[in-house]
Amino acid sequence: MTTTPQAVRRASPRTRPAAKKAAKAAKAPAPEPATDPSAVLLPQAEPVRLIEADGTPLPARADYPEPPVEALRELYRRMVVGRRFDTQATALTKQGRLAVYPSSRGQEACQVGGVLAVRDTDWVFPTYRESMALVSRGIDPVEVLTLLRGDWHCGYDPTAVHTAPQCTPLATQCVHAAGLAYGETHQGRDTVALVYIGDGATSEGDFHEGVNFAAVFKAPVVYFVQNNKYAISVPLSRQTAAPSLAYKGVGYGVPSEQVDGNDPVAVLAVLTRAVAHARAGHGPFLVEAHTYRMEPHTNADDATRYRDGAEVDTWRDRDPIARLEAYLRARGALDDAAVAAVAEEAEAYAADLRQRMNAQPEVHPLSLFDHVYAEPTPQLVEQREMVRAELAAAAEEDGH
Amino acid sequence: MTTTPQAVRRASPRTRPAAKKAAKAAKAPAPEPATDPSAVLLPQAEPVRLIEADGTPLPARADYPEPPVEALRELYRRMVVGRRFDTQATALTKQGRLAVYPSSRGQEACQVGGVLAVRDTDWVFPTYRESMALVSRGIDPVEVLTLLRGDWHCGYDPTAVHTAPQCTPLATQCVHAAGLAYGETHQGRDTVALVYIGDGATSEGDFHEGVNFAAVFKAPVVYFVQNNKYAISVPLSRQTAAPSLAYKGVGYGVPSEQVDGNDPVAVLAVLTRAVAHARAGHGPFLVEAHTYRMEPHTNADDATRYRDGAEVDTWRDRDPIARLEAYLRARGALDDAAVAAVAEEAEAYAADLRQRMNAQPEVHPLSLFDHVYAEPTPQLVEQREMVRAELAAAAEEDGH
Amino acid sequence: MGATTMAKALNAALADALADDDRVLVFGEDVGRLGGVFRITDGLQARFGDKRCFDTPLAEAGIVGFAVGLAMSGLRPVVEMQFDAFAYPAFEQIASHVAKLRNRTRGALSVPMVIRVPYAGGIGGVEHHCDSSEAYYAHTPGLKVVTPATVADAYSLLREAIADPDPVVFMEPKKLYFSSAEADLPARTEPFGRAVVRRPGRDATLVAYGPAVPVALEAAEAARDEGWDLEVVDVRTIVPFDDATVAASVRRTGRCVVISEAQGFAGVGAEIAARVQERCFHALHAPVLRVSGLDIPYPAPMLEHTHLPGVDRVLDTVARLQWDDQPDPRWVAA
Amino acid sequence: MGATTMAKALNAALADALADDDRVLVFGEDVGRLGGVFRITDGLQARFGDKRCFDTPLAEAGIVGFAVGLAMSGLRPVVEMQFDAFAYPAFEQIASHVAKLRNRTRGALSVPMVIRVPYAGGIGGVEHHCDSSEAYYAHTPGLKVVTPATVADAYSLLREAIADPDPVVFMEPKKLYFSSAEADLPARTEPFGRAVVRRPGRDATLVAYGPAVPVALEAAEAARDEGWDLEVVDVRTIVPFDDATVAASVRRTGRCVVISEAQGFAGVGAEIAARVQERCFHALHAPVLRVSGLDIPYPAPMLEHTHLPGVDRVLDTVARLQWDDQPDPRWVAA
Ligand SMILES: Cc1ncc(C[n+]2csc(CCOP(=O)(O)OP(=O)(O)O)c2C)c(N)n1
Ligand SMILES: Cc1ncc(C[n+]2csc(CCOP(=O)(O)OP(=O)(O)O)c2C)c(N)n1
Ligand SMILES: [Mg+2]
Ligand SMILES: [Mg+2]
Repeated sequence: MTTTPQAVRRASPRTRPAAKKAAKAAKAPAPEPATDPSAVLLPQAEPVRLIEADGTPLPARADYPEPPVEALRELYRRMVVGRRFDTQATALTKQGRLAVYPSSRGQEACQVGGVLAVRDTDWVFPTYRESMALVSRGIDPVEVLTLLRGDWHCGYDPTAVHTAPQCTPLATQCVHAAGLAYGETHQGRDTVALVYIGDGATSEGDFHEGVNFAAVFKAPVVYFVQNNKYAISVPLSRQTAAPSLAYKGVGYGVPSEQVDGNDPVAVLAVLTRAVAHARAGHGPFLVEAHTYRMEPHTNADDATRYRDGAEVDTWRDRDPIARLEAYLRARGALDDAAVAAVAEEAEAYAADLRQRMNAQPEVHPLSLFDHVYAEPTPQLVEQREMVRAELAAAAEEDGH
Repeated sequence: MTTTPQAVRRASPRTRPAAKKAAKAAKAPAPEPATDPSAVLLPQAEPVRLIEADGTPLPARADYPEPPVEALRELYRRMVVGRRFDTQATALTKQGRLAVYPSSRGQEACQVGGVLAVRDTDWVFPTYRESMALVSRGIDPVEVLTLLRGDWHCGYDPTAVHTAPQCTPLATQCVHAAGLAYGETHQGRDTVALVYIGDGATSEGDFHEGVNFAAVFKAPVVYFVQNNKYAISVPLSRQTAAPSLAYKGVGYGVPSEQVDGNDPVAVLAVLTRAVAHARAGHGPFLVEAHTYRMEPHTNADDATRYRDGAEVDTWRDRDPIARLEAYLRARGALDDAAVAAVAEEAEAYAADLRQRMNAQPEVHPLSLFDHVYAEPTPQLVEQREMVRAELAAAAEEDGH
Repeated sequence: MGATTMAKALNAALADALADDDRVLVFGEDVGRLGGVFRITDGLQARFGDKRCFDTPLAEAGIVGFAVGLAMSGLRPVVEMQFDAFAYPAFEQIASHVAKLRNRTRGALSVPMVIRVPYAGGIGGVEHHCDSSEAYYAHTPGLKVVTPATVADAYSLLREAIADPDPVVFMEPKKLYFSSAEADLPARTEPFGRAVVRRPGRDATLVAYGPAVPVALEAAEAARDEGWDLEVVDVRTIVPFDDATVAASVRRTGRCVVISEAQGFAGVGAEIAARVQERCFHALHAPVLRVSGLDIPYPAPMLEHTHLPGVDRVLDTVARLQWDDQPDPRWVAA
Repeated sequence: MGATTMAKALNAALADALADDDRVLVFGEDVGRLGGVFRITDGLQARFGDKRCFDTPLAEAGIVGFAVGLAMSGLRPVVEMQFDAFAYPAFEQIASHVAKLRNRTRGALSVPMVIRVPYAGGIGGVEHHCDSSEAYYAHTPGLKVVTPATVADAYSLLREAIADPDPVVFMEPKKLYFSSAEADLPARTEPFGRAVVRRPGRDATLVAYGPAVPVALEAAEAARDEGWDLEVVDVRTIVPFDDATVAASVRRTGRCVVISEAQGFAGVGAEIAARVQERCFHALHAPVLRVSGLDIPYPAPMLEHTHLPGVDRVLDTVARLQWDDQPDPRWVAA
């Protein structure tokens, strides 16, 4: 109960030996934990940023070494494909192929950065907004869009792709992740859970309970808050009076960091360290990314009711893809040919998706009874009989 | 979103001008706000303490000026009476006069300190453990014990005594207090709400939502966590991995403090400042008091199952009443005669309570239907008729 | 008199309540500048200011608990839960405080408030956006539970709910929000506790509420072709329930089908069926039958029409009302 | 064979499940060193270690959500909610995730778990400690809802619940915890989905579950004096419900009273009454009547006996089963 102020003040990167070790280990694919949990709780006062909005590199820093250039090229590739996917999905709503679509345009660095920071065997806990992250993770885009097309709820097999169903009841996934991660540890596996959550959802009680459970049980979870400034129409100022959402960590004894969410290099660097921290057994880590939702909440929303174009324009200038492209080009890690190749891949991806989404999905009314329980109850068997009879009668009528 | 580290580091008391101002204002009954909310969020690393466990005064400090001596004498008086009440209530469980009683023995400084820090027109939000606080506030002890005797739920009229019903569903009162306090402000009144809450209950989602609502709406609420180290049998280490519960404030942008909860002088000083902060319109304040529950959770609990006598003994040496008595005696503010007078008052209080609790309370079965709605529904009227008939039949049988 | 929608009627009721009574506050998620995702609070913040109509942090227990506190301070909160399933985080606040505070304090502390819940399906919403949650509230003593099925009722019942001394869970059938009807606002219709015969008939009574009322009316219309003259009763207020009107109708017709969109098991439809047979046993020529949603989690949009009780399912059920006075073969053995 | 209590039987079931299956974890508030406030987990931590039986932070949504995650990782969580009303904070997790995950994922992800809920009253508990909350769960598709009324069932049903592939809300009638009976543990009784005739009789059927079963048995005993031979059916598993056993009994006796301790409106008793009259209409000589708790918040200890359905109220109701084939005078007009 008695702690010196140092315990909650972040040591400066210059003087923290652990960070120096991390810098050395940076070339390894899964760096050693860079943090001493008892010495680091509060986030740095300014979001971590490694490249400027125009792609100019900032001075290298020991606490967040830059990810390897191959990782950044891969990040770029997936962000471009991801955005093209996102645009295509929005277009599909206009053609009536999707019931609704929440775009994550503008949040590409977060969507893809999160996925690249974890292993395939790690678990991702997405919200409805993470379609882009999920396709980036390699999940079939048609399966990702199943929920939004409306033929079933979750289109993929979560256990096969280590990805929870896209979560709509806000913040509830925070607790699931704590349980999953703890359960994996309990069974001797070194799985990490990565939770995507929005700024608004941090106001829910389940955020509090989830992060706290993870902290008390030292569960390897990274809580990744995409602060895109709005919860539908409600601005951040109505969610919190805190200096930033990252400051919530200290109340749980969880180290936290804030990052420029439109700086793909910084996002990947910060998440990589957070994941390493969790995997090393130091418990959860909280990251807040400052980003922006460029589109309305969903295609059904009218964002002009609550924010003006000037604000959106400001953020247009901070586009994460252009930023990374400029940086990689300047470093000589990307040229016109490579950019064109990625663009082409993205087009092909979108075309394939478009074509596959053109087919009307088959839905089987009687399947409604298949997965309520492992075996249907007598009550459900009765109701299935009723529906079967209705369908038979309808078919007969159609026949005449 | 961008805040300098100073914004979350507590300025040292020596260098903070606001605190100096507060020191000057200390003699006024309702001191001016002593804090600049944007400059102070984190608690001090050590709990505030103004007198030693043996009553020896510590050096005076500018940030928490000592309350006036009359206030301390009153504090002493109410603590003695409060403890006697508490002992009496425990005795009443043994005589079967109370169904159950959660003692707050050992927490007298918090129980009474909270009550003395607020005005009669302020609202107090107690839990089931605050019987002592409520009688200290002047509520009829029989009404306070109604819930635990079992003749009705809440025995007092909350609107008459500005005290919410003792709250059992943990942490739910945190949100009520935010609403009440905001509502009062909205109607132009300067009411403050004081919330009592236990260490365990801070893990509930409603704690999070309540403090956050209060912060966002700048509602004048003081959240007063009595960290008595246990939630029934569960020790603090299972509730949090944070340096202390007071560190939760920063995540809401709410200034916080920790205090030695067995130092009555410090508790009153810290709460006085917290209440002044809230009343001045600076929003909520979070105080964590480090104290100890000397008795089992309730009379029905067996604390030997989860903690050893040695631990309890340690805390016996930190008795808040003996501590304040020693301090006041040394200051010449209390002599044998005064101590004897208070003891006598306490005995009389207990005797009166004992006697009044001897009477079997009248309960009226048909009153069950009176307060479900303002007017009973037709369904309740029907059920009341049924019960009336049952009672009539039973009376008739008895008559024969 | 003019055509208007249920959404507009609700909006007008809120506006008129805000205008008439300073104590009324409207708040929740996105109810301010956006005017609510269904636009029920459209324009209220602009007209009454952001102290009277405002957005809150995203936390439903917080919203309802905050309303409890505001009510304690003498105000009249009207809160919006954005969708049915998103009121569940507030369940403890509703069941353990909102419903009980008057009772706990022997009437000393009442917490009049309205909890508006857009509910049920039929709008192609994805999972968690279409639950029929009325039974959870109806089963909780201390709450009134009201659900309009007409434009005029939407206005009138909401005004009454806001003026009521008790907490009211106000269930708004989403799929009816944009159905329009002639209505003369401010309309005042029958008070709480009164069911209404929406269509008289002699052969059987269809009892329905909320989103099921238009289905019942449509079924009654279609039943004419089969030679059945069906009466339709709109329950309107689930709690308090109008036994008198419902029982009188069933005693007249001798047959009854209860229609609710919710999953049937232990729902409001079960309560109505149980009450009707208790009270009308000797008048009944057939058991009281129920048509309800299936006992499954609300399905994905492309399958919801199979789940929802529609006209055909109602007519199939009416056909089973033992018109030949023979027991139902399905249930002879089971 | 020896006398034991329901509390001990539950404890033995947990111990045996922990011993038999490494995947089983028992956790909640105070279940570790203390052994639970009702001592149902007594000794488990000492025997199996604090990785298998442990205390959590005080947060019920957290406990249930944590269990969801553990189940996703392949474990078998068994969680304790300390009292009925203290499970409400977990309602969203239960209704929106626990109940739905199998369905949402077409069966790819199942979350087998047991949520133990000590429920109902009769023990002089203060407010919020005596709610009968079974209907909230029974109305939520995807959950199984089970409630033992005997010592042997307590053991057997809990073992089956832990082994079940689906989430089970296991409702433990507090007032029966310390009732003792001869029982040979490990006992295996009828499986889920089977109701049991606890007492045969010819004149009417009393259908009861959980805390109401001993009341029904006592009433049946007392009814002999009045010349009625009553059959008592113990429902055991509310979901899935055993229509066959219940309907067969009522068809034999021709009369039925449903007894539940919960407030009646839109509760499980309503469902049972509705089902019975649907299925047995032509065998019934009287309406299916219900005896339940009053539709009020659970009262303070000194008044709970007025609220609780007792033997007299059951007998009064049996008396109204129109033995003279005359309609109930109370409900001729209403
Ligand atoms: C418990 C709950 N309450 C309300 C909603 C309705 N809702 C869906 S998204 C949303 C806003 C979420 O904002 P944020 O967390 O910032 O995420 P973003 O949409 O910006 O990614 C709301 C209120 C919900 N899904 N769940
Ligand atoms: C929502 C809820 N969950 C569980 C309980 C049961 N319960 C009553 S008191 C208690 C412990 C509370 O501990 P703490 O908050 O530290 O307060 P203390 O009793 O120590 O004053 C528990 C678990 C409850 N009352 N409410
Ligand atoms: Mg957002
Ligand atoms: Mg405690």
